[in-house]
Amino acid sequence: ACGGTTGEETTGGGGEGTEDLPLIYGVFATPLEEPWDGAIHAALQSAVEDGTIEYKHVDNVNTADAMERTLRNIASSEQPDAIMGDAFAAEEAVRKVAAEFPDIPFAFGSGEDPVEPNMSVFDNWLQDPAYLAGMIAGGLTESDVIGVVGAMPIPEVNRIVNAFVQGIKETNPEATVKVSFINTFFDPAAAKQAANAHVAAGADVLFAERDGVIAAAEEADIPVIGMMVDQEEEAPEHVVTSLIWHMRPTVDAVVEQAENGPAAVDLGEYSFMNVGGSELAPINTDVVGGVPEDLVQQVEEKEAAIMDGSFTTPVDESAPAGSIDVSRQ
Amino acid sequence: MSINLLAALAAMLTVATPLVWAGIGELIVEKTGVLNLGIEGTMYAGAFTGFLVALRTGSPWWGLLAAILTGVVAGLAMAVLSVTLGLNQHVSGLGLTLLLIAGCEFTFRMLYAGGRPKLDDKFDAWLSDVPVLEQHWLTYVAFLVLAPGTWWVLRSTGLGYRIHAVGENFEAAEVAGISVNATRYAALAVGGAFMAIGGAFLTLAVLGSFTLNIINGRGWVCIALVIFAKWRVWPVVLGALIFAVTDALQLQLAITTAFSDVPREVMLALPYVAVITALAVWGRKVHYPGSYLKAYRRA
Amino acid sequence: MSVGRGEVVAMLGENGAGKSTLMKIIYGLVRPDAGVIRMEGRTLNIRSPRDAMAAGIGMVTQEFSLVETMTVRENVALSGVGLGRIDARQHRARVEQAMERIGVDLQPERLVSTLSIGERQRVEIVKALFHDCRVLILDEPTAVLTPQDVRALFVTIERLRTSGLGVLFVSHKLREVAEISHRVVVLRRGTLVGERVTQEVGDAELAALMMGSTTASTTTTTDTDTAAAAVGLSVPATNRDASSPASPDPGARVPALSLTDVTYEVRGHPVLDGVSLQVMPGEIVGVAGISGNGQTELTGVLAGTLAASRGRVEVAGQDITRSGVGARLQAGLGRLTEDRRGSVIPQLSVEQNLVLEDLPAFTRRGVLDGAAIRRHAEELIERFDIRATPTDVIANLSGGNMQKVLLARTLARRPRALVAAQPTRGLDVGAYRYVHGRLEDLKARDGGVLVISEDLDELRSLCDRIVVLFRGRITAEVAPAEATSDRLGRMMAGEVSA
Amino acid sequence: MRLVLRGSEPRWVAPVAVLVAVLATVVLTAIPIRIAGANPPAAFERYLVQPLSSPQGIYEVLLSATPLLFTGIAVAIAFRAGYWNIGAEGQFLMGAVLTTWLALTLPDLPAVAALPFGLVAGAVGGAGWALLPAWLKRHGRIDEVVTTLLLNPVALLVVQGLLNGPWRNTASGFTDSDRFGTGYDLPEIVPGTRVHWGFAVALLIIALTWFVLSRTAVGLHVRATGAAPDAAAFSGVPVDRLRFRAALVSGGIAGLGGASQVMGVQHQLTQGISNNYGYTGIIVATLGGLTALGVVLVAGLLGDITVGAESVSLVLQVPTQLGDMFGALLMLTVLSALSWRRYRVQWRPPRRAAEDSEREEVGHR
Ligand SMILES: Nc1ncnc2c1ncn2[C@@H]1O[C@H](COP(=O)(O)OP(=O)(O)OP(=O)(O)O)[C@@H](O)[C@H]1O
Ligand SMILES: Nc1ncnc2c1ncn2[C@@H]1O[C@H](COP(=O)(O)OP(=O)(O)OP(=O)(O)O)[C@@H](O)[C@H]1O
Ligand SMILES: [Mg+2]
Ligand SMILES: [Mg+2]
Repeated sequence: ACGGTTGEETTGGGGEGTEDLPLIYGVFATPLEEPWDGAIHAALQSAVEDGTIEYKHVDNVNTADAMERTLRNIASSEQPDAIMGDAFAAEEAVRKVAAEFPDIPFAFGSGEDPVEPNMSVFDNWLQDPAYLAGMIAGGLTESDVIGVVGAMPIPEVNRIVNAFVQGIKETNPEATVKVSFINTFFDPAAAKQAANAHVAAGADVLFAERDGVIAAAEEADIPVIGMMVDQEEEAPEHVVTSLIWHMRPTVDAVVEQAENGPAAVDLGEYSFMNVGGSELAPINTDVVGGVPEDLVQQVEEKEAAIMDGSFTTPVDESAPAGSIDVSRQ
Repeated sequence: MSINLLAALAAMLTVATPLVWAGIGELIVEKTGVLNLGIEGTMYAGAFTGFLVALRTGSPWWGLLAAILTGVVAGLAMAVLSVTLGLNQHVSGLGLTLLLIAGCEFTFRMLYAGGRPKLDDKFDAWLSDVPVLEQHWLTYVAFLVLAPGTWWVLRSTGLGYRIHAVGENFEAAEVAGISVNATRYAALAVGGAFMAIGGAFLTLAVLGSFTLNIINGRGWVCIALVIFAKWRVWPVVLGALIFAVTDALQLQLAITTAFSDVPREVMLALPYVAVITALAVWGRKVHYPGSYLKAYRRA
Repeated sequence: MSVGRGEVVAMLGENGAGKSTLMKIIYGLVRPDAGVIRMEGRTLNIRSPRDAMAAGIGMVTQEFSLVETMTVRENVALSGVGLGRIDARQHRARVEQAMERIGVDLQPERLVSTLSIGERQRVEIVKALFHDCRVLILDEPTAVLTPQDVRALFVTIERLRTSGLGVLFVSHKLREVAEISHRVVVLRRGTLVGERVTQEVGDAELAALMMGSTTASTTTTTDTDTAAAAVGLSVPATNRDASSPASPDPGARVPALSLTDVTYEVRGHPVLDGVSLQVMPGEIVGVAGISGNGQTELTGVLAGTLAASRGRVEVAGQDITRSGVGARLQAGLGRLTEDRRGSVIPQLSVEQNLVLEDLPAFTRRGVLDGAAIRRHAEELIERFDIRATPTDVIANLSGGNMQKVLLARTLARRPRALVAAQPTRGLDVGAYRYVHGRLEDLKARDGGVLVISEDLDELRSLCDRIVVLFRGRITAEVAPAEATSDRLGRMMAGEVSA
Repeated sequence: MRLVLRGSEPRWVAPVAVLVAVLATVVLTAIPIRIAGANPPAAFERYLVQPLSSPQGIYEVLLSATPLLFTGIAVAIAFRAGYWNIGAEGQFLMGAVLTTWLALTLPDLPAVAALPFGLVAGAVGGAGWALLPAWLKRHGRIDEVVTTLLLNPVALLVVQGLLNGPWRNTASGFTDSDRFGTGYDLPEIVPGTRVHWGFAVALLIIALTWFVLSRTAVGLHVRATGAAPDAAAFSGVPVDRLRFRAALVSGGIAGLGGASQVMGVQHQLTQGISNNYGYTGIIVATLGGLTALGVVLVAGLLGDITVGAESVSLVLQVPTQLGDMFGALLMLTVLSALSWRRYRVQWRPPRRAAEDSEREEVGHR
């Protein structure tokens, strides 16, 4: 263990008198401004506001060796009751430290399996709202071309894009979906250029899997679908809806582990729509061109089917092509 | 192949604009013999302060002004390090870039704690495009004012002669009564302002918001463009256009059915490969400014 | 010291006496620790060349201060133009006007990098005089000039003087000083040690003032002789025999250096045009010529920095036309080029520079033999009277000492043929004689020496034969005894029949 | 008041300058640290001292410094030869790529073969990536700054392309490679720590570099080439060939760094494998004066600050960017302070000399 770390310094603000609350430590590989980790951070903070946990965090831990060092440091000297974060690109480091501290629950965003006794995994399973958003996009397009700008073809993005395509197919089997990836989680300017290219290629509805696309939609004056949080405010006349990830159910599950002892479970289902882990933001009918009443109704019906379990969105994690003819899907 | 040429052209101009602003800023600085690797940080800081002030004051004009001031300050900081103190220009520039990026990200975190603030819609008039090529006015300024203006100043004014003399042979400049260090200070300040405008273009004109990593290596591309251009104005613009054309083309190709099976990375590498190829074809032996990377000290 | 209106004051002093430093102080390039400068009774506060220019002081520095990538006109424009627009046409007219006034004939739009040294200096003068200027400082203006250029310069100076200009003229050459100046001031180790009216003072007295004692010049000679003897003694007899096979029959002797039809072209234009020349062992051949007639290229082709387009170069019978530097050295070629600073690695030490061309001899199993290198350096420093320690960084050495290091490096390899371009340029009297002594030693040991120089005195006193290089061709050959300054000058200007 | 060149530099100047620089950095960063709600003295203690106060901490510092040792010495070698290799980043990545290729092709190789082959593959990858700019420079006189710089993003795209395509993780589908066979794990030097043999390899290379540069004929040629290429060519040094080789050696060492990182730390290829080590290597090399010892010291300092900054942000809950600010400021102030040491301040204004004082005191006293 890393000696000398004592943790005697406190941040000085208000944290006293919360001894009985579990301390959850958030460890993020990217800066908090990145939406994925931002969603986890937001959920943890909402738990703090609800008075259920005490929370500390560190972000931008961007190499595997730093991740391992940081986790070991936290586990050995900060007495956390649970550690949450994302393990992408540092899976081995996280699993190694988790094994060294079997009494502390580790819950990490990960594409791999949980490990006994204390390593749980979660992920953003947004295929449900993605499917519904696809239905809207399919219903709104007049040119029958829809543009998607994603980060990179990794499973969590692929399954969202593929579900989106399936949703389109339900309302518009004629459509073509153009998919481009900006190859980084983070380059709004590039995302905007990619979106502009879609518009130039005839797309009249966009899906902003990444930041930057909404600005392009605003300029082209076409509807766009947001991501992670409700982005309606960003362009009230253009954002028709957003895929929202609610991490709170996952956080609550981790808090339970913090209180009752660690477990090794896949927390992925806590992101499903029917447990409140994800959601389609209220449909903004004030959007340019409006949203037909029957389309809204169709989506609401599907939403209900998902909620009651009568419809399960297919999960497909294969990389989507750059230009998809929906009818052949 | 259904590539929309006009759209590609428009996209290209937008992509090229920050490169032209910052590239010409770097050109002016390098003409005096100073390599400003602080460009990436200066663009970043311009993007950030421009956005921040525009957000706080509600006026993009104040934002642009703030970006310009930031660029001037960053340029002067580089001047103190590399001109007055005569430090190694590589280290000064890289250090400045690190410092500026970290400082902006820190401030952003302290002010917005992970939030994603966005500029108001009331900037519509400012943000909207000028007809003809549907570009932002800063794009027109870059191509129609900045580039020809810089070219003219360097070619046919006393200031241009001075800059050239300082960059080529600072002892000769000193003998001719030109203050080497004052010239370098001025070039760094003005060049910094242009770099910062290039950065602010991304937040104020392209996105209307600020996100981390917004410059994403565009500053380094500018460094390459200036050498590629052999320290001449029009080739910088040309290089920026080559870069932008391939970048815009890449986006168009990626969603074109015929090309959608080509790995995207191949497409993304196009702009870099294009500039290297252009250099290999046209860019024989480069004559560096005579006082490149050298600090001047009077006896 | 002072300079009157319409007066030419010469300044003399050994290398490093402080002449340039004093001139730079007047021009604001160096800040004085103490002292005042007055002009017309007014105290000047000169902190930069700009102040000096404003006060009416112009200067041509010892090392030229031109921007090579700019044209003549642009260089002239540098001093004193504002920041604003420059109308090229109008400005060109003004520059042409100024040139006419000063008596200089140059094309304003030529790039400085294409000009010869003499031409560059004229640009410098135009630049200094472009704006009203009442005092002109010329720091060793003649060091690099041909007699014709010197003539032209003196005419210009005279013309300027009569128009009321005060001229400060720094030189090492007593003859020039006697010719052009009204008064002479002598500087020694930063102190003004004497001031004389030119017509009332003899060369001997001036030399004595410069050196610091009346016997200075003889002492120098003696030193030189001693050192020369040292070199001669230290050459092992066997080695010498092996390296220069001195055959008794002159007809059968192989030339130390032989050039046959050597041509060097730049973009189809011959800069060297069929040069054929032989230097026999034990002979010193001089190449005279106005700079810009192929001297630099000749040196380059021989030294191995330029590749001849045609022709053949042999050292002691061995063809080296296409050889790299290493093979040339191996063949027994020694090289001293006019660009001293371009022949050493400034950041490396004296000892490292001394062995750089002969590393295998100082390497054992790939590792440098530090002790041997040190011994070698100490020996050469001793032998060649170099004022430095082996570990001194060579950039900090004076010009004269640097030349001695180069001489030592070259001669230590016992070359059969030596190419020496401008071997004494910018050196003071002592060093000048010393270098000549070493070249004569080499000759005495049956080495062949080719001296390329613009200093006619040097050629006359040193050489066995003098050839003239004009427009890349060898146009004439004379014996030194017949080579009067006037005759040589006319030959250098292309009058073959002279 | 004015600055005057010192004749000689007293021994105490350099340490005092560094001390002043550290104090200046502390003062300058105290404000943001306060703003972030932390106690500045505690933060500074953690940035610099705390990582070095325990053996475990020191090992972590060494681990953090390891990739910088590789890229730092790689850049230093190239710069020494006057070849401006800005491409250590790409060469590092391609080293990691080739090692990964080997590890994925022959996953079951035993350690005796896997370790040397893996390292060699890394060196080959880095040198291979350095080949094109070096070749263009040698045969086409094409500026290497542009080509090496622009090949960095291309190398990253190669990594991304491989990870998105053929090398995608078969277990998770995420864009990182499969874990290497255990034969490729560089063992720890001291059991129980994470310092692996890559560190030793780096030190060995640095020692070798020092030896070659300062003690061999080739080294003298390289230094001559870098210092004054034309003069070196005049003296018969094969400048172009030396530069070409220095470029390849530089790339090879950077690639070895990639191999060391992927075999010693990550055990799989990831997109973030380089973490700007190549660019930081330029700082390490130049700040270290392009000397072997300098590279070791600066890489160590940066490793120290890296580890310290992590501990600061997790214990004091301040943004990680504070660590970057601290590091960058420290670097600039130290360099500034050291640049002053050749000067001293002279308070006396230039004296107006009396006409008769012929023997003025001039210069330094
Ligand atoms: N950049 C420098 N740094 C330190 N010392 C220097 C530097 N340049 C010159 N010197 C010092 O100046 C001295 C002489 O320089 P200078 O070139 O004026 O020589 P000089 O007196 O003309 O000698 P010579 O007659 O040999 O040409 C050197 O011995 C050296 O100590
Ligand atoms: N930068 C410097 N650093 C140290 N010493 C210097 C420097 N510049 C000049 N000097 C010293 O000042 C002395 C005077 O130099 P200066 O150039 O004035 O000589 P000079 O009389 O013009 O000689 P020369 O005839 O060679 O031109 C030199 O001996 C040298 O030692
Ligand atoms: Mg001298
Ligand atoms: Mg002088």
